Amino acid sequence: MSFPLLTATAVLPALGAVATAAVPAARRTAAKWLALLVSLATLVLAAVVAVRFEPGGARYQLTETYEWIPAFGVRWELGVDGIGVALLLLTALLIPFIVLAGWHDADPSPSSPPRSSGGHPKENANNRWRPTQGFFALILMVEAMVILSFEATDVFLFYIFFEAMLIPMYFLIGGFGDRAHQGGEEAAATQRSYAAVKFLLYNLAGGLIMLAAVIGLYVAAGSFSLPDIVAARASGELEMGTNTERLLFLGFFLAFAVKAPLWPLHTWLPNAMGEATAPVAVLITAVVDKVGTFAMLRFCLGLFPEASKWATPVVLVLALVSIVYGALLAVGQRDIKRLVAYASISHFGFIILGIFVMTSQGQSGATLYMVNHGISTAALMLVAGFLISRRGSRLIADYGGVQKVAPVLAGTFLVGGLATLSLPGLAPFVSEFLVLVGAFARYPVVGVVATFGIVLAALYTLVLYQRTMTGPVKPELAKLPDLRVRELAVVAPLIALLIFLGVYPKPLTDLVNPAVRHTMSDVQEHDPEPEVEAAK
Amino acid sequence: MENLIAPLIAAPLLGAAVLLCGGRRLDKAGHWIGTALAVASFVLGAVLFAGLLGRGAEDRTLVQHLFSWIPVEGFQADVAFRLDQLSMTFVLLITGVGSLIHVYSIGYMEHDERRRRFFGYLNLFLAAMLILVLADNYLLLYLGWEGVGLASYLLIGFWQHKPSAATAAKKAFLVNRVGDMGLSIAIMLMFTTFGTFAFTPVLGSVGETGEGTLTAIALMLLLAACGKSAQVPLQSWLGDAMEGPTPVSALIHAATMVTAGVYLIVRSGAIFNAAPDAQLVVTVVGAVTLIFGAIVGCAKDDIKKALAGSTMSQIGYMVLAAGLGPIGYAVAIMHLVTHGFFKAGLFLGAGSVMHGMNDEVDMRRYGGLRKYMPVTFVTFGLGYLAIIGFPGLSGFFSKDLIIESAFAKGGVQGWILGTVTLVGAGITAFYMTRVMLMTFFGEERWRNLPAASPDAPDVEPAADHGGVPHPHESPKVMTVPMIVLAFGSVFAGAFFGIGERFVHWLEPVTAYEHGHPPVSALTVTAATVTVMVIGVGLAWLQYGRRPVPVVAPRGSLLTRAARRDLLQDDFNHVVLVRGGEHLTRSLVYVDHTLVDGVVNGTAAGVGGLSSRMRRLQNGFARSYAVSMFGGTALLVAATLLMRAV
Amino acid sequence: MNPVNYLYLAALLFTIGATGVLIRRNAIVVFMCIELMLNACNLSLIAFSRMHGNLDGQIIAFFTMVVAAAEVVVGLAIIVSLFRTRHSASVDDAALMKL
Amino acid sequence: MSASAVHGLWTDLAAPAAEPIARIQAPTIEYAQLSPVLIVIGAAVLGILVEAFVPRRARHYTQLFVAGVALAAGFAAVVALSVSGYATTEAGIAAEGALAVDGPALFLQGVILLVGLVALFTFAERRLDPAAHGNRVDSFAAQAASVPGSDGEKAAVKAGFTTTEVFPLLMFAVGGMMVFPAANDLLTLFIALEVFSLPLYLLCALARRRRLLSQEAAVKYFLLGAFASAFTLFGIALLYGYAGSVSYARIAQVVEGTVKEVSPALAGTMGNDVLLLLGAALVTMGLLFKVGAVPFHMWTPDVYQGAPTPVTGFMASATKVAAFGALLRLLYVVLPGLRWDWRPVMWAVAAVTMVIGAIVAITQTDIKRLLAYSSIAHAGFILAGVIAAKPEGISSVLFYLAAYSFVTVGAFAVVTLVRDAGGEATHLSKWAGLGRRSPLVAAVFAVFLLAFAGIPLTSGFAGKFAVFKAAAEGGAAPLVVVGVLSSAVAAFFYIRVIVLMFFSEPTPEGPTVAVPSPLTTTAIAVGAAVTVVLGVAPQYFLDLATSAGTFVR
Repeated sequence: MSFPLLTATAVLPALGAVATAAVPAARRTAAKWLALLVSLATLVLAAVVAVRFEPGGARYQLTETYEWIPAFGVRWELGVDGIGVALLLLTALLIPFIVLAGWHDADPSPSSPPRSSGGHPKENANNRWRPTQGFFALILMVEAMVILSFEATDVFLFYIFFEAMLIPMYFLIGGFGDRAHQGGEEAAATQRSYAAVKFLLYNLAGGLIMLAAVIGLYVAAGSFSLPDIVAARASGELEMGTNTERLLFLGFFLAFAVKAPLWPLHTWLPNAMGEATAPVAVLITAVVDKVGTFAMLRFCLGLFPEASKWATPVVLVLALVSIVYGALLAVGQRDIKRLVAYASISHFGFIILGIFVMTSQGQSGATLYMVNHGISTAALMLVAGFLISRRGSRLIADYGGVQKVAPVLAGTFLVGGLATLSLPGLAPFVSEFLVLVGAFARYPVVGVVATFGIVLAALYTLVLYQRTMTGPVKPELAKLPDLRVRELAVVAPLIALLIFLGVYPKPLTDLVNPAVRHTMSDVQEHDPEPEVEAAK
Repeated sequence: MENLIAPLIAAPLLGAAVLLCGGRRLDKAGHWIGTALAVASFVLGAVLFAGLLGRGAEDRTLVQHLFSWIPVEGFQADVAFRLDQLSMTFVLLITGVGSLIHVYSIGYMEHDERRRRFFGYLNLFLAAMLILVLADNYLLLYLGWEGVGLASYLLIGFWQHKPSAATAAKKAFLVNRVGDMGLSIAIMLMFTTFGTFAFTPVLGSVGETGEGTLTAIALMLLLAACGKSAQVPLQSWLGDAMEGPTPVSALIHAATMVTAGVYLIVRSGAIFNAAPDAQLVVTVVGAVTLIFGAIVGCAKDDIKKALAGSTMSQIGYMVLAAGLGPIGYAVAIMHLVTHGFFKAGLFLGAGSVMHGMNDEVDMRRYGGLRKYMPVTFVTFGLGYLAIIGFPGLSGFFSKDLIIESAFAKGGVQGWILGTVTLVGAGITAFYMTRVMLMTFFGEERWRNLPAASPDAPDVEPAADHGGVPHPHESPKVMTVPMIVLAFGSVFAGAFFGIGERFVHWLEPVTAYEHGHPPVSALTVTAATVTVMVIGVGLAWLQYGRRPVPVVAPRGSLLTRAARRDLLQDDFNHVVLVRGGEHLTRSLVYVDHTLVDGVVNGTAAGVGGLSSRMRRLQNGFARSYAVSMFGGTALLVAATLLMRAV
Repeated sequence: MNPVNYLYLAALLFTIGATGVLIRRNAIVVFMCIELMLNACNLSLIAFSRMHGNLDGQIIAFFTMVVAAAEVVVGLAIIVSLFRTRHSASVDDAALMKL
Repeated sequence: MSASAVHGLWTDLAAPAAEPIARIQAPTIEYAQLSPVLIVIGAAVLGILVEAFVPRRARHYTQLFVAGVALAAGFAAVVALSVSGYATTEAGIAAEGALAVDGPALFLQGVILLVGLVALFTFAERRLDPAAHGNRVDSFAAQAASVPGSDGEKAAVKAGFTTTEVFPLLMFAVGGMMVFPAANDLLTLFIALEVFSLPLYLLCALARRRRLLSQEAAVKYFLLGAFASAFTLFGIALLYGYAGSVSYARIAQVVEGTVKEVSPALAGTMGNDVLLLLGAALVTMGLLFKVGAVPFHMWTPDVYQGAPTPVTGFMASATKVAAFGALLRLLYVVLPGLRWDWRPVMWAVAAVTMVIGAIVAITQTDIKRLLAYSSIAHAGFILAGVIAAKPEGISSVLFYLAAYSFVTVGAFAVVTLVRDAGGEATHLSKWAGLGRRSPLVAAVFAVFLLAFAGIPLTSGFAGKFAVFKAAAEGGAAPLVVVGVLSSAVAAFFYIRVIVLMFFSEPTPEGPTVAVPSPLTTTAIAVGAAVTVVLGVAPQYFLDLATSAGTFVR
């Protein structure tokens, strides 16, 4: 039994979370550094995983299997395919930046004396409420659970962490809201808890319906092990009735569609991203939501190929609606973070589209999209966060001419925006174009409609940039400081990565292609042949 | 030798990277670095050109395969470059004119504290443009295509503190995006049809697929071309693009980028040849734009906007020519090159004028400047003669060829197109003469300017420009490039045209075939010259003989429409902008009330149900007992019923 | 006579008792109605015991009596304490907790 | 009924009379197998004696000691029995067929004993209330007989009286509850029911604060309980009438028609299914009343709110365990032959219970009432497992009960800590910002709430999954869907409390969190520990439940 690498990647941040939470109240900075170190160490482990993983090799590698709850047929069964590795890397990569970006977000604000007991000086003395420690501990806890849900090849195991990650997320959203809020601390608090509850209820409802499906799956398949079930289905020794399969598919898909989020189940995202601090917003959209799309690719298609095909038309339509609808709403937003949220909804539409057009370009594109969208949104959102924390407002109208006073900030913001509108040469272009081609190859109309998304993306991004960064400088912004070293350290690597993956995505595609081949064989689909076999 | 292609692109790219990431410490040397790298890439281009000349006409195609860009199942996109006569021509044009304009900018942007960044953007543009013309497949071309779009966005909006500039930049990018949609759809079509989008296989196997597909592809490519080359209906951005610094207008919006559309069409010639319907559309678009641009050019008082209109119209010529098929491709490119010379020269001249006139752009506030800036006057004048097709100068050769080819299209189409091009030539002569006269001749209107008068709100009070200007000649660093370009605009045409040197050079790529106009070439030439003279005469009658009012007269309906770009902007504003705003606003409402409302409604419903059910819990033990009793009764009844059924 | 009739009687008594519980206010009376129900049960038990000819039913009846007695003890204790607090034995007065 | 039958009857009765008296053989009692029950009941009796003879000052500790030791010993006995195989292989009927000593019985008795022990700690807590006149006071009335607010009460308080009788009462209740799921004939069932009900009625009335509510709760609980038990008894009578016996095995045989030597009378009644169905329905109703299933649930909120919180905790957990145990045995041992009749009905009951419990809870404003409704919803979930009518059903229910009871007792223990001037601050608005005041307590309570909500990695999830899985395998898929939907609704109000505790600013006059003695601390700690352990590593306990999952007949 070799070293349980995958388990380690998850256990490390979990322990880190506990340790961070245990740091005494006074030693706030220590907690921050601890969290940062842990996240970096996790990144290292993830890198090791990526190195040990052979793209050409077996479908699931570095597998580990321990009995956990035999009574439920649940095993601690981990394993990664290319897609898993890619997303594992993304997660492990983003968390350090999130930690670094959120460095001061959870410091007890001087204005409203420590977020604890409303003005009890006596109690503040022996106040045991430690927001900072909690904040970073929760982030690490989320990381651990997300990583596990990327690694789990046991449906039940996946489900457990899919659900459990809601709780720390919920506290992150509800407990550490965006200080830059119109309407004072009171309004902020109510809005925040509304957003948190909305987030939790949406996802919990989806998750519980999925629970029914999970149970149903066990009744139908007698096992939770994804590889076993897939193999059994392929070999035909496991027969699900058509209706059973469809119902189970719906149960799973619903949960993932809420998480993803797919129109019309998306409305929790803008609230959550708007109210949460920028790093947490990144955590939501760049990391946690990816679990949803990832799960569609791995579980919906893997477990219920027939039902997936059956549902494809509807899903495609919903995805298209998400793309256009999200983009249009992004244009209509007055709040920077909500704008980014709707943009993300549009992008998730692309991802889901890529997954369900059932072409290898589409699915590779979707997978790359998950990674690239993670990075690009992180870049854009974090810079936006830095901007917001400077001005103390989220309203686009409160900005203008920032480019003049803080050129570096504006520049990075622009690059993030260009990535969001998937400019060729930046990573998102590769994935978006693959998705479009993949879609077009099977459903030309769908492809064309989706292409409108790129125009709208340009619209909302450039409008945002124009209104905030260009034009005459607003007097309140005259003294706006440019990016600090810490902030630059967050943004620069992300941008570098965007450019690199845009010019040379080969490492990623090499990782993903075999996995996509497997998925395609799961759903027994082949890419449509080109009309003429061009003279190569 | 093909290994030189990558460095050719890398040089300006490096410049861009260094200048943009370098930070303030490079402010001192920034412009020199930029210029040096631009020149370097020109030198490399020259070397390659020499190399090509050293080869036989047939194997003048170099391919450099760098690496595999996006390797995915059944999808191959490589970073590979292809240098043939066509791209070579462009390389020389881009790097040559580019370098000149770099030099020019050193002087022009001297007082701008963000000069380093400006040069960074210029280098970025060069790199992107080179990628565009050197790409070996359509996807990589797309990369360059959007790259130049980005550079143009950054440069148009270079003076971001001016809202007008920012808006113009955004507009340019968005309109181009619409065109890009066309390009990406075209690429998808190629992929699904041919399984690839590299030039050789696609263009090689055109014959194996139906005309319908090809027409679709061609039209999509045309859409892209319209966006980039400011052809109707996507031309609206070019006028506003003049918000950018003048060197930018010269390089990007006159000489190089806007001609990318022509390049795309010529490059995809094989597809268009197989899709005659599409070709017809191309010619129509070209013809319409030709007239459209010309008319706009006649009405504008802003010197740069007038030139922009002319650019539009000249590119219309090229597109029209490209639409003619093998007869026209080479001709189109030839006009493109010559136009590159004289239009760049004209813009630089305009820039020089503005430089000397405190950035005044309104020609009605010029006049009689020839004494004050002789070099500018001469170079500008040569460019002017070239563009109106004065016999012997470069414009004469290229435009004349286009007109011939138009007639040579044959049949009714031929006659129509030919006439249009002729008329266009006339109008060109008219508006260029107008510019010439208003700027360099007549009384010196700038001496006594009126204050802003309510009846003419578009007239800015002179105070804005720092009192009465003191027109003066620009420094050497600016005049030298102008001189060089003027040189080009004088002799390039003859050099290319005599003995059809140019078309033969391009023949291997664009398969030139000599057109046979229904009337002899001589007649056509004669007609052209006559029309040109008429145009000049009319212009002189209107602007030479009588003094030009400082405040623009109200003018005829057409004039007023032309001043507003023939109302196309208003149309866009009403239909797209307003409509879009309404759409988004209503959608926001829908999202909040409907989509969200459903969920909140459900929640509220459950809550209401809950509070209604609570009332049953009325605290009276006896009512609890009743419910128990009733429950028992139900239980019993149900059990018995179960047995009954 | 036919023991079945005793069952009918028992059922009748039981119903009367139940109805009493539902309609009477005084806690004591309600309680007595419950006792009546218990006795109805006893009656039916005896009847059945007689029918089946074994003694189980009668034995249960004895147990029931004991239980009833115990209930009286507990019940009266509670009711009386309530009465002393509120000076009323009406079950409807004791309705502080609701909703 | 024919004359001949009467004659036969006469002879039957006459026959034994002829026999010599000496031939009556004494019943055989398996003391070893009954030891858990005997120990607890014995301790209860001993407690009474303590009340009689031990001086007042020493009573509290003596009682605590006696009860604690007894419960521990009882648990030890249970463990010993199950280790020596009575849970599985040796399982058998004891005490002349009155009690079953088998897996479920022992498992549930064990659970009840542990819960009783934990509850005992909360009963004995004397640090929460401020000391009155220098002597520590627990949460029970100084003198139950004294009128609230009267001079008598003041005097009692001054004299430092405490109702130490609660300990024997608790022990009796525990004893009854232990017998309840083990009862193997209807008579024992009924007696056990009364034995654990009557002490509870009394305990409800003994609150120190808010005595009016307490007494009202007692009255309601008593009257309705008695009402229900009357129905139960009538049902028992009818079943007896149908089968001519109260022994589970016997009745089951009759129901399945596998009985030998059918007497003519039996033949007469056997044919009469109305007796059977009516009786079965009434007995079931009695049990449903105890588990608090809709529509027999209405006593739950009032009683839970009014009773002293430690009692509520004990009642909420232990009663459910005992009652569900009895229900399981009734349905699986006595009425399996009737499955096709009761399953659809129970389906309906379960569904309605889940839904109503969850929905009504949403708008509650009192934490104790909230938990009451949540307990109703949970009763529905457990019923879903009961309905499975498979071995998995039994074991899953056993596990759920174990998990649920500890969460509940722990949660109520936390409730006792949050206090303001008027005693416990049970109104939700008072809980605002608790997480800011004392993160630890709030966090623990949050854990309990999450367990109630069935979030993974808590015992609540494991249990919920177990019962739903069993139900699904038992072909009750729709019920599972209803279940998950209502748990989605239920999640809402658990979350609401968490929001209140953590995300809303504390009110200046908000409650304080009393620092408890080790007793309550232990209680809460145990609850939390079990919650987490059963959530993360439930395997051992699931195995236990599975191996204990077969009834003896």
